[in-house]
This record gives sequence, structure tokens and C-alpha cells, in this order.
Amino acid sequence: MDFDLTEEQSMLKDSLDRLLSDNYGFEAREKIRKAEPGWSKEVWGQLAELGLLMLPFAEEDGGYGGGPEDVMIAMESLGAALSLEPFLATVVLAGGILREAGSDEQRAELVPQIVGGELVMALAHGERGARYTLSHVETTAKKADDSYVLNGEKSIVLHGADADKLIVSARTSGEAADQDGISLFLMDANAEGISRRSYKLQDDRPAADIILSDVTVPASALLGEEGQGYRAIAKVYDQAIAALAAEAVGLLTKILGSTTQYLKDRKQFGVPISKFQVLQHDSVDIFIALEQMRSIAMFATSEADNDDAAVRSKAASSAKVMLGQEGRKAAETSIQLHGGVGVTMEYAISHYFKRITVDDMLFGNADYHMSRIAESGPLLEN
Amino acid sequence: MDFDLTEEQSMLKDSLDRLLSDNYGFEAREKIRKAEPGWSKEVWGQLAELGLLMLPFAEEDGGYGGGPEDVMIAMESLGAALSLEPFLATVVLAGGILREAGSDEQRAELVPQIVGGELVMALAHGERGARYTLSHVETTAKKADDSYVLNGEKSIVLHGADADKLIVSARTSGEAADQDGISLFLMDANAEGISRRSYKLQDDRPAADIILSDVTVPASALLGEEGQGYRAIAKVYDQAIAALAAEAVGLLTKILGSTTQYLKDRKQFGVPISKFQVLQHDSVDIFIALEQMRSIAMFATSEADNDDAAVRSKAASSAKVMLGQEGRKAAETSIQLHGGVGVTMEYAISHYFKRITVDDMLFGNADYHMSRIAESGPLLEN
Amino acid sequence: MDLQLTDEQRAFRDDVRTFFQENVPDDIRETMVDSGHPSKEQFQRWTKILAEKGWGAPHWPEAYGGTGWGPVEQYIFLEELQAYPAPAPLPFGVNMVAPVIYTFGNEQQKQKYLPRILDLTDWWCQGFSEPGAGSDLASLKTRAVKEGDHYVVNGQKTWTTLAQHADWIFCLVRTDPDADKLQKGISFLLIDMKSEGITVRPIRTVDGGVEVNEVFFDDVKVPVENLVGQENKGWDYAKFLLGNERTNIARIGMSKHAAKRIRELAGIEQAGGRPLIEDRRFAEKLTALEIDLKALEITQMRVVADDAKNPDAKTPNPASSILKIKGSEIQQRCTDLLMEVMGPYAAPRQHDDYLGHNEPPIGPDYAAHAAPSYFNYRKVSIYGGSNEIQKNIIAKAVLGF
Amino acid sequence: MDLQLTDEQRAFRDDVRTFFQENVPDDIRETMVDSGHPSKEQFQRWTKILAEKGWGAPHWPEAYGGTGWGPVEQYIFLEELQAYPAPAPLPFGVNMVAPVIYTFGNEQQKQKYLPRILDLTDWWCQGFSEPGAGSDLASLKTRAVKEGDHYVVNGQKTWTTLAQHADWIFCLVRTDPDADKLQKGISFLLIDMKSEGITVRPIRTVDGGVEVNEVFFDDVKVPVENLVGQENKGWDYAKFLLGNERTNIARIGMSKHAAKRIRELAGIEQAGGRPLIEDRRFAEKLTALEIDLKALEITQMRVVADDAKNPDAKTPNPASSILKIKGSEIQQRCTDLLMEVMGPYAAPRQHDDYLGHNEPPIGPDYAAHAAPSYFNYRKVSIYGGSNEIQKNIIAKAVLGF
Repeated sequence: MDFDLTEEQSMLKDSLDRLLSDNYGFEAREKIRKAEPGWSKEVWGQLAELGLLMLPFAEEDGGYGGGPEDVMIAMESLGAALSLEPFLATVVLAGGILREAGSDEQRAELVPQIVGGELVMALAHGERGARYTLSHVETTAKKADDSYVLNGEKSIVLHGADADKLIVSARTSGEAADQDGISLFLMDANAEGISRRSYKLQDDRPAADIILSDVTVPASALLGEEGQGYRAIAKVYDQAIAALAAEAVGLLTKILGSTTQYLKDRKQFGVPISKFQVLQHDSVDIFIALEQMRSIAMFATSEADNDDAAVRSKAASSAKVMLGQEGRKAAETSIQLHGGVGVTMEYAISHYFKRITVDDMLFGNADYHMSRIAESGPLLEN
Repeated sequence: MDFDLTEEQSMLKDSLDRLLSDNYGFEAREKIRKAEPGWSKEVWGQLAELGLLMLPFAEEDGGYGGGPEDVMIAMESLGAALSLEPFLATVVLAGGILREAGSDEQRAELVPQIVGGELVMALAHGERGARYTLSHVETTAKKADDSYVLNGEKSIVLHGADADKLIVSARTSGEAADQDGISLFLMDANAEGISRRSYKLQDDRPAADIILSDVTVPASALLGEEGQGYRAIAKVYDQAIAALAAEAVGLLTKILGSTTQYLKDRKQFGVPISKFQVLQHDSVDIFIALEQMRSIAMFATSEADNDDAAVRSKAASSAKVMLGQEGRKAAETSIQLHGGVGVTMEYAISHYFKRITVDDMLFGNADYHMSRIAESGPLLEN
Repeated sequence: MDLQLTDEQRAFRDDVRTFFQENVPDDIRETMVDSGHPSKEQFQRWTKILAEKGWGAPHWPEAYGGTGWGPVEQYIFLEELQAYPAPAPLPFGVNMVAPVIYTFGNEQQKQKYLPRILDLTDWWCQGFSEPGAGSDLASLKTRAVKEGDHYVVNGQKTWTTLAQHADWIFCLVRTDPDADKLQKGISFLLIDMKSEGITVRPIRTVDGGVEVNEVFFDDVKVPVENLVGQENKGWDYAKFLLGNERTNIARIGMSKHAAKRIRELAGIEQAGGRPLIEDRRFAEKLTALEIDLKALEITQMRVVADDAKNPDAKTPNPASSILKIKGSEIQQRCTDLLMEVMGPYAAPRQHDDYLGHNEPPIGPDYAAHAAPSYFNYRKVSIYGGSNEIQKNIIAKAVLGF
Repeated sequence: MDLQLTDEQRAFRDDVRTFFQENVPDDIRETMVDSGHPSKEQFQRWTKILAEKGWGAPHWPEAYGGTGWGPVEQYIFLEELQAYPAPAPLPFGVNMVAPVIYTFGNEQQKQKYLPRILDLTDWWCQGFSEPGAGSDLASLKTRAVKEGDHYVVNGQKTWTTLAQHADWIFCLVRTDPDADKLQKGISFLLIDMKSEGITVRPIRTVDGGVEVNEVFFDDVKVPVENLVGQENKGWDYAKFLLGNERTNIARIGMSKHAAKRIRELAGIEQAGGRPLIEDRRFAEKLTALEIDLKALEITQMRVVADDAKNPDAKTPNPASSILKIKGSEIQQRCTDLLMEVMGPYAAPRQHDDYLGHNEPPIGPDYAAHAAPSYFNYRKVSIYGGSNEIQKNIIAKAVLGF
């Protein structure tokens, strides 16, 4: 039982927070958000320099050899800064697949490029027909001699238009929702037959829909074994959920801070409105949501590397439920307490509100995870 | 569209409220509650004199010819007084079966006795295995020549031990949960083979479990046609739900009044605690629950006589959900606002809290009705 | 007690419904279903249609072009309108400034302004709120100094809805800064938006749209004949105006349409191989919403029936005070649930405003406005007296705290 | 970061668990599962067992018979105890008065009282609350006047838990009514319940039981040696005592046991032909509870780990302030959900108190205490500083309002 950061983790967190407060304040972020590509290659380079992009990769691959705790620390700070950078897409999602399913050669080639900030990657898995069903893959990969030919459509791929390389899930056998028969392929994002439509999510994170028309890749593009991709996807999605939970801790910390500051500053009828007991108690509810979110994010993080999928996914789902219910409710309360300024884009608070709203939609919303966990029996063991 | 009481209804309500405030104040009720049989034959006689027991019966049967609205008015007042009298059991439940399924002769014999306050009746329908499934009847009635022989157990029969006559549901054909094959029988409560175990509900209303061992009744004891009892039971239960919803309006009115009065009277740190904004807003939430409960009780009442079971039951279920969710939450809030005195039996408020808690358990709780209504499609028509 | 409409009321409802079916332009209905934000041109076109029918301002006295309908008919009209759905008449003119003009204005003002409000020839906006004032309206600082035959106005208004389209603005301005009470030195002025010295700055709201603005007044000259009623009595007129605001504040019809739409789309969207509406949890959330909405509809009807019976009652039915609170909560739940129908497909931002676009949609074509509407509707529990303020009012006025 | 126990902690937990399995009498465990209200005799019997093992007062200094355990071990012990479930040591003696005695009392008092507290030879109760005082404790009125070698005490205490069993009561009494601040004239007295002039009146609580009482003092003579510390300094000792109260206030172990019990019984009770636990709505309500509880468990562990690391910290970990609020809410949800498992069979009142009864149960035999527990547990968000007071404290101390 130990909740303290190691010395190295403390140093990393301090450096990261300093970097973000210097280069990613609200005004700076507004500039980044409004310009193409909607994130900052400069900051991305700084994050690489700081060593942030190497955290979860093994030392032998050129990484730092850290674990989910290190990702948690990074995501909390990135969340607090409303980062638009491709950390989740490149390091957690695509990087996660590389760690789980990549061959020594694949990792040796790609990890150093990621770590150095030179390579942006995206995981193209979700599809229009899937909603949140993780095994729903209609995109097909047909084997022809020593290559595969992919056809299908991938939707809401985080940083999908910015990525240099894509990891694409496709069905090599089985029916649409089977867990077996899903394979993972690595490819250049500009490979022939790929067309990408770039857009922003409601909270301004970049994403894309991707159409694959007879995209041909060599057999060596396969990540892991043919048809066995589901296990890696499921694990990496749970890790992404733990990362989003940590992000939510960062968001809620800022949401609470903004709320209490606003109530103290704002005067009405001659007194700061922080004197109104109802607004105080509402703020306390945000504080409680923050602390409970922090605890459950730790839970998801502590199980994120667990290969027992049942245990891991229950922890991840718990955190996602908390994010979608208590986290979103706290954000709504905060908007209400900010009054009119809460609903304009000119104040940071609305952007935090949108971010946590969208976080609920990604990788399964609260209802989806509530039923996933309820179906799998008791959460608490004794 | 008309929400006003008729002149007659206003007079009835005034007389009833006066009678109850004279004879059913908290102290008087405490005496009644603590003595056997746990309700007051004297007050029951006064209610009869007032004409309350004749309300929903047809004029030709010796009744007043009123409708669910009249029952609503009565139940709201009886609820506000925390009545322990057998109005629901005798007039709404057993009386309802008589109205729906009784023959002319049966009604001609029994209604005048009910109206006069001489006859207490109970509807023995629920069983241990049923939980809330209305068609779950395991008690059997076997036809033998010109009589039926009943065997089975009935549980939580309101005023079951006080009743002079019982209406018992029993299966003449079919499986445990079939709607077809349920028959209704009228019998003396002391008929041979009947044993009754008397107890109180958590809120002190009298009830009983009833065991039927080879209880033999003549064929003339049948209410309605053999095997066709379900329709009447379903309708009468919906009417009882509408009545409970009206009772809840009475309960919540008193709960709100007690809460605001307590907050104004109670001083802490030198000021009435009603000055604390959080407690004010909590009280407002009780007020909102009361007004919404009043509206939905009207909805259930307005459909309570509807023979379109789908429409009627949706309205009843809506009211029961509101009672079990908003009504109970308001009562919990009230207890919290009363602090320590709220959890002692020495103050009336705890008895209101227990009453509405038990009301949620009767005739299907909020969850049961939520799923009943959700399964049957949209509540709102356009 | 009778929750049903009378035969007459039912016939009236059918007439109204038929009129909408026959006269609401398809593009306008589609916009209402889709985003709920009609364009200026759509507002104008639709208001002309209503005005031609004589229904431009249902609640006005007949003398000025009203309908003569009672509260029940007005309620039915608005509920049907919202449920169709068609745009409700823009409130700033017909609901807000017009009753002030026909109650406190002079004959000249009535003749000049009312007809042009009725058919939206003039688009009005409201100049009450100021930065830092919020619910404490009386602390407003915008100053009007009389100089000969005009006032010179300086100051700033904010949260001015659709000011970018407006021809006129009605303003509370401070004419006597030395009055012994803040409320006493305030006047009610009508100001032409084309006046020199007026600047409108759009405020981009959380949903990406521009619905509200800041309006700056820099030595704006306003003729003295644009003063409504008496100088320094503006606070009384403002209270009168705000007291009228509770008309249909619950927006039952709008939420009924939303509930229907949620059910319809949840029947199309698939979750785990079945339509989402068959998911028990989702169905029950929708049902819970419908139950609350049904109760609120009856609460609203109780208030309307009471209004019809006691047209001159000084104190409103206590139940009326909950209409704003529950109505706004229900509207917010509707937008939340509709967003949930979309699942991940509510996440992509399709475009930056409510204008039409020709690009193909990302995900289902009905998903584009779900999240923006949810974001936008946080406002309904904030504006017009936040729900916290509403509870303060109930605590005092109804519960006697 | 490591949420898991260390190997040492795990071994400790296994030891504790084994001890409970081997030493908690079956009847006592059954009472805990059933009603959660052990009898006086059960409390005494069980405390003797704990005391013999040396675990009667885990948090006391070893010199007085404590265990020497750190915060983590104390937490593990209590959590395992509650989850088994076995009765927690009666708090009034070991948790409340004893630390006051060994911190502020004299040697004679320590020797006289502490050993008899440790094994429940003396049953203590708490005399702080008075009618009308509530959270405003300092306004207490019970008066103690020194006359020679004793005080004469007059007044009334209320909400005195289990006073009917008590041998001793520790009281706050007013010794200087003329002090310039209410807090300054208060003393801390130990009073023998057998003293002449003490009357105990039971208060019947909402669940039908007698758990709290009024205690009346009518010219009760109390020897001056029963004064703890200095006269008129009692408020300081009371604050010290109340500051200790947050120990395990979240009752994680108890709620974990409740969640397990709910799941078990919901697997037995049938709803619509299937076990209730297969009802999606019910399963999700239980899951929601478990998620909250899991989060609170980790929050509790964070606080405990912090305590272990900073044993002399003056300001508690901010997260500790939510333990009472969330802990009590979760306990209440547990009782509510357990009651819901019973459905209609929670309605019958089986008996009027918690004593054993020989009549056959009405409905399932596990249903009898479901509703009474639900009723009774409304208290946990009221006593020990209501949740509203807790939020006031957080608003001030953590959020800086």
C-alpha cells in the first residue's frame, strides 16, 4: 500500500507541469486549437525531450520501462492542460498495441521514432456499426499470397489524419462481432487506397474517419498472430480507459479550482457569491467527485497491466462509470455555478466541460460500462 | 380540463378533515395504534356516518355513485392523518372486486353493510412466491360438485385479521403465473380451514398471513366467472395504486409542513436553522416532489376507471414510480432536516417516513413499475 | 376533476394542429427537428405566416392584434407549436417589450411599434443584463443623460440574445445615479440598433454558435420620445415584464417532441446488435423522463386552469414556481439522452455553427446537433433567474422562510 | 503507487482473519449478519475475547494495553472485523473517554478506569448532547456546582446511546456560567450511573428499538476526583475527543459485508421467475454501489497511508473529510438495497425490538431486520456532525470559503 510518487515521478510531474504552464496556458492553447493541425508539433517535441513519450515502453525497445502509474501521472497533467497532443493516440493506443502484439523488429523500428517525437501513430479500430462493441469489426483483410488486402471504414480515429502510420484492425475470419478472427495491421497512413476525412471532436481533439479501399499490405505488416488481435485491443482499450480516468482527475482538479475561484471573485448583491451555502455545498460535491475519481483512477491504473481480462476490465469499467456519472455531473454543476460565463467559449471552464463530456463517449460510455461490469459479477472480492 | 372540487366534494373534504383532526391527531392515533386491533372501530363508524365508505359504490347498490376522484380526496385526507382504518382494504380493494366482478345479489347483500361500517373486508391475493407478479397464484380451488375446495397461503393481506369476510384469489386452472385460470371467491373469514396470523406492517397498518386448508365454499361464492378473475384484480390493483398515490399527496403535504415548521422553530447558534440556504433548498425539493406527486396522482386517478388496461396501468405505474422515487426521497430529506428527532418514534415525522416507505413496497415497488411501464412503450401520446 | 380537454378545447387543438401541418414550411420544421435554431430568414418567414393568420401574438389584447384566447387556448397553441415542432414567436418583441409598450407606453409608441412587432418587421432584443450584474439586475451601470430632446447613452449590455439580427433594443438605463435606492433611478428606453455609437460583439457559446452578444453604447443619442412611461420608473416596468416571463416557461411541448425524437432514433441506433431502445437501462431512463414530463404537464395544466379561473389573481398558483425549475431540468435531460442515443457519433464536430452545410455527415445524419444542443441547454437553468434563484424565491414566497 | 497490501500487511490480515474465524462465537456473528445489534451480554463476551488476545484497544499506547499497531494495521483490523462481521469494540469507552483519560487524566484515573474499559468491565456512555443543542454543543446547560469535595450536577443529556446498559457516563457540564465565552466554562466529569439522582428514559427510535436515551441529573453528587484535567478546560478535551472520531468513520468493511449479503440474498429472492440479481436494473444498482464503495475504500487507504507516513500531521489529509459523507451515504444505500431485495416481505413487522424471538418468520427469515435497519440508518448522516455540517467544514477548511 503506497500512494506516493517516486522521486523520479515527482521530478517528471514537476517538469511536465512547468512545461505545460509555460506553453499550454489557456491563451496559448487557444492559438494552437484554432490553427492547423489543431495541436502543437513544437510542444510535442518538448514532450519528447522531456522523456514523456518513452514512459511506457520497455527499456530494451528504447523506452523508459515505466508502467501505467507513469502514464497516469502524465495523463493527469495533460488533462489539466486540456492537451490536444497525440499522446493518447500514439503512446497509449498505438504504442500499446505495439507493446502487446508487436514483434521485436516492429518495436525496434517504431518505438525509438515515437520516443523521439518523430512518429505520430493512430489506432484505427472503431466502426460505424460497432457503437461500443469492441469485437465488432466489419473491415476485412483478405490474404493473397504474401500480402493482405483490406477493405472497410474506420470511424472516429483519434489523430487519424495526423498520423504517419496507422494500426488497423480487420477481420481475417469470422462474423462481425466475433472475438476470434480479428487481425491487426501496421501501415503507412498514406498507403494507396487509404482516404482520410479529418475533423475535430466537440472538444477540439483531432480525429478522422478512414476509408480503406483495396489497401494492400505485406504479410509482415501483421502485428501479432493472424486472427488473434482481440486480446491486445481489449487490453489496450482498458489501458486507454485508465488513462482517460487519470485525465479526468486533471480535468476535475481544474474544474474545482475554477469554480471556487469564480465564486470567491464574483460579487452579487454586494457579497462574493461564495458566501451562499448552497453554492458552497455544490462545490463540496465537486470536491468529493474529484477525490473519488482520483481513487477509482488509481484502481483502474493498478490493474491496467493485468492479463486477467476479467479483473482488468472491471477496474477499467468502474473508472469509466465514475467518469461518465460523477465526473460529468461535477462538470455540469461547475457550469451551473459559473453562470453565464460557463456557457461561453471565452472561458476555459466550458472547454473542460466539453472535454469530460466527450471522454464519456470514447471507449464506451457510462451505461455501456455499467452493464459490462454488472454482467460479470461482483466488483468486490473479499 | 378542470381541477376544482365540486361543492359536494369540498364539503366532504372539509367534514373529513375536521373529523380526523378532532379524532385522529397524533396523540389520539398513538393510542389507537398501541391498542388492539390497531385501528378504531369508533372512527370507522364516524367515517361511515360521514358517507365516506359509500363513495365509490353505485347508487343502485346503496352507494354514492362517486368515482376515483372521490376516493382520491378521501385517501389524501386519510393519508395526511396516517389513518390505520381499513378504508383501502374494504372500500378500495375488496369493494373494488365487488364492483368489478360481484353479481347483483352479492353487491346487494354486501355493499350496504360496508357502507354502514358494519362489514370489514379484505382481499387475499398476494402470495410468498409472487413478489409483485400479479398473476402469480399458487393457491388452488378444486371444483367438487357444487362447491370449491381451496388450499394455499396468502401473504401480507391488508387488514386480513380484522376482516369479517375475505375475497380470495385461487387458481382453477393453468400454471402459477398464467393470467387465465384465476378465480375469485367470497368467504367468511372464520370459515373452517382458514387460519390467520395477525401482525402489523412496519408503519403499523394491520395485516395478516392466511392459510387455507381444504376450505370449502359453495359455487355461489364465486365472484365473476370461473378463471376470469385476473382482469378485475389488475384493475382493482391499479385503483389501489391511484389511491396510494393520493395518500402520498397527503403524506407529503404533512411532511413538508412538519419540515418547514421544524426549521423555523429550531434554533442553532442563535438563529432559526431555516436561515440556512441549503436547508431551504432541500425543503423546496420536498415542495417540488409534493406538487409533482399531486399531478401524477391526478393522472393515475383520471385513468383508474379506464378499461383499457394498457392505458390505465401505465398511469398507475407512473404514479407508483413517482411515489417510490421522488416521494421516498422527499421523506428521507425531511428526516435528515429534522435531525435527531426525525429518527424517534416520539415525533410524527418518523411515522410519515415509515408509511411512505411501506407504500412503496405494496402493489409493486418503483423498480417493478418502472420496468412494467418501460416494457409497454411510450408513456406520452401526442 | 378532469384532465381531458373539453370538446371545444379539443376542436381548437385540432384546428391549431391542422394549421401547423398545412402551413409550417418543411425546411423550417426540419431545422427545428434538427438543430432547433432557425435562421433569421426562417423566423421572419414563419412569423409572417402566423401574423397573417392573426396568431402572431396570441396573448395580446385583441385591440392590438391579439387573439382573444384565454390561458387554456394560449397554452394549447404553444404546446402544439412546440410539439410540431415549429418556432415559437421570438419572445423579445411579442412577449417582452410589447406588453410593456401597450401597458405603459403612449399612443404614439403603440402605433409605431406594435404592428411591426407582430409580424417581425422589427426584430427586438433585450438590454437588461450587464457584466457583473447577473441576478442583481438593479446594480446596472449603463447611464442615460438627458440633453435637450434626447438621451445620451453610455455603457454595456451583455448576454443579448440574437442582437446580431436586431433592429431595436429595449434597455434599462440609469437616469438618476443619486436616487436613494438603486431601483429608483432606472428608466426604460427603446433604442434603434442602427444608432451611431452602438457596437455588437458576438460571444461564441459553448456549442460553437453565436446566440448572445455584448452590446456597447458609446454616446448613443436616443430621442426622448423613446422613453417608455415615466423617467426613473423603469424598474416597475421591468418587474412587470419579468413577471410575464413565466408564460409557458416549462416548454412541455418542446420536451414532448424531444422525448418522441429520442424514442424514434433509439429505435434506429444499434447497441450490441439490438436497437438501443430495447436496452432496458436506456428504456427506463427515457421512461423516467416521460413520467416527470407527464407530471409537469399536469402541473402546468393546473396552473393554466387556475389562471383561466382567476385571471386577476395577484399571487400566482404556488405550483407555477416549479415550472421553470423542473421544465429546465427536463429539457436538459432530453438533450443529454438524445446525445446518449448517438453514443460515440455525438463526438465529431460537424461544423462550427448552425448554418446549413453540404458536406456529408460523419456518422448518422441526425447526430450533428446532439452534443451542441446538450452543451447549449446548460443555459436554461441559468438564464431568466437561475434555478438557485428560483429556489430562493420559492423558499421565501411559498414556504415562508 | 501500489494499492496492494505488502506481504507483511497481507500476513497480518490473514492472522486477523483467522483469529475471527476461530474466535467469534457463532451466535454473535449471526446477530451481526441478522440485525447488527448485539445484546449487552454478547458485547461483553466478545470484548473479553478481544481483550484476552490483547486486541481490546488497538489504537491505545502499548503502555495502557494497546497493540502498538500503526494506522495501516488498525485499519486492516477494523475492516476485517466489520467484514467478518463481528462487533466493533464499543466506542464510548475505548475510542472516546479512554484517550481523554490517558492524555489529560491523572495517574489515579488511568489506573482506575483504563483496565476496566479495555475488557468492558465498565460500560461507558457519552453525555455531550442536550435537548436543543445539537451541533451547537457549546450551548449546553447541564450545571455542576462545586460543594466541598464533590460537584452537584443538575440537568439533562439526550441521544445517549445505550445508556440503559451503562455503568459510567462522561459528561460535559457547565462549571462557570459567567465565563466570557460559552466554551470557557465547561468541565469534563466522569459520573457513576448508579449515583442517586440519575434517571434514564429510553427514546424509542424509528426502527422500534431502544438505542438512545435521555439521562436526567437531579442533584447528583460527583466526587471532585472525577474531574478530568482542569476545571473549565473541558471544551479542549471534548474537541480532542471529537477529533479522534474520524477513525474508520467510513465503515468500509461493514458496507463490503452488506454488499456481499445483498448479492447473496438477491440470488435467492425471485422476481418474475428469475433470481432478482439477474434483473438488470437491480444488478446495476448494486454495481453502482460497489463502484462507489471501491473508490471510497481506496480513498480511505490513501488517508490511512498518509496517517502512517505523517503520524504527527496537524492538518488531516483533505480526502479524509469525505469519509464520513460518502461512508454514511453508502451505508444508507446498502440498507435501502437490502430492503429492496425483500420486496413486499420487508413490510411485515416481525417484532418490536432486536431481542431474539421464537415465532416463525413472516416471509423469508432474513427479511425481519431489513426495514428496521433502513429506518435506523438514517441516523448515520445525522449524528457525529450531520453531513450538512461536514460539508460546511469542507467548504471552509478545504475549499477556503
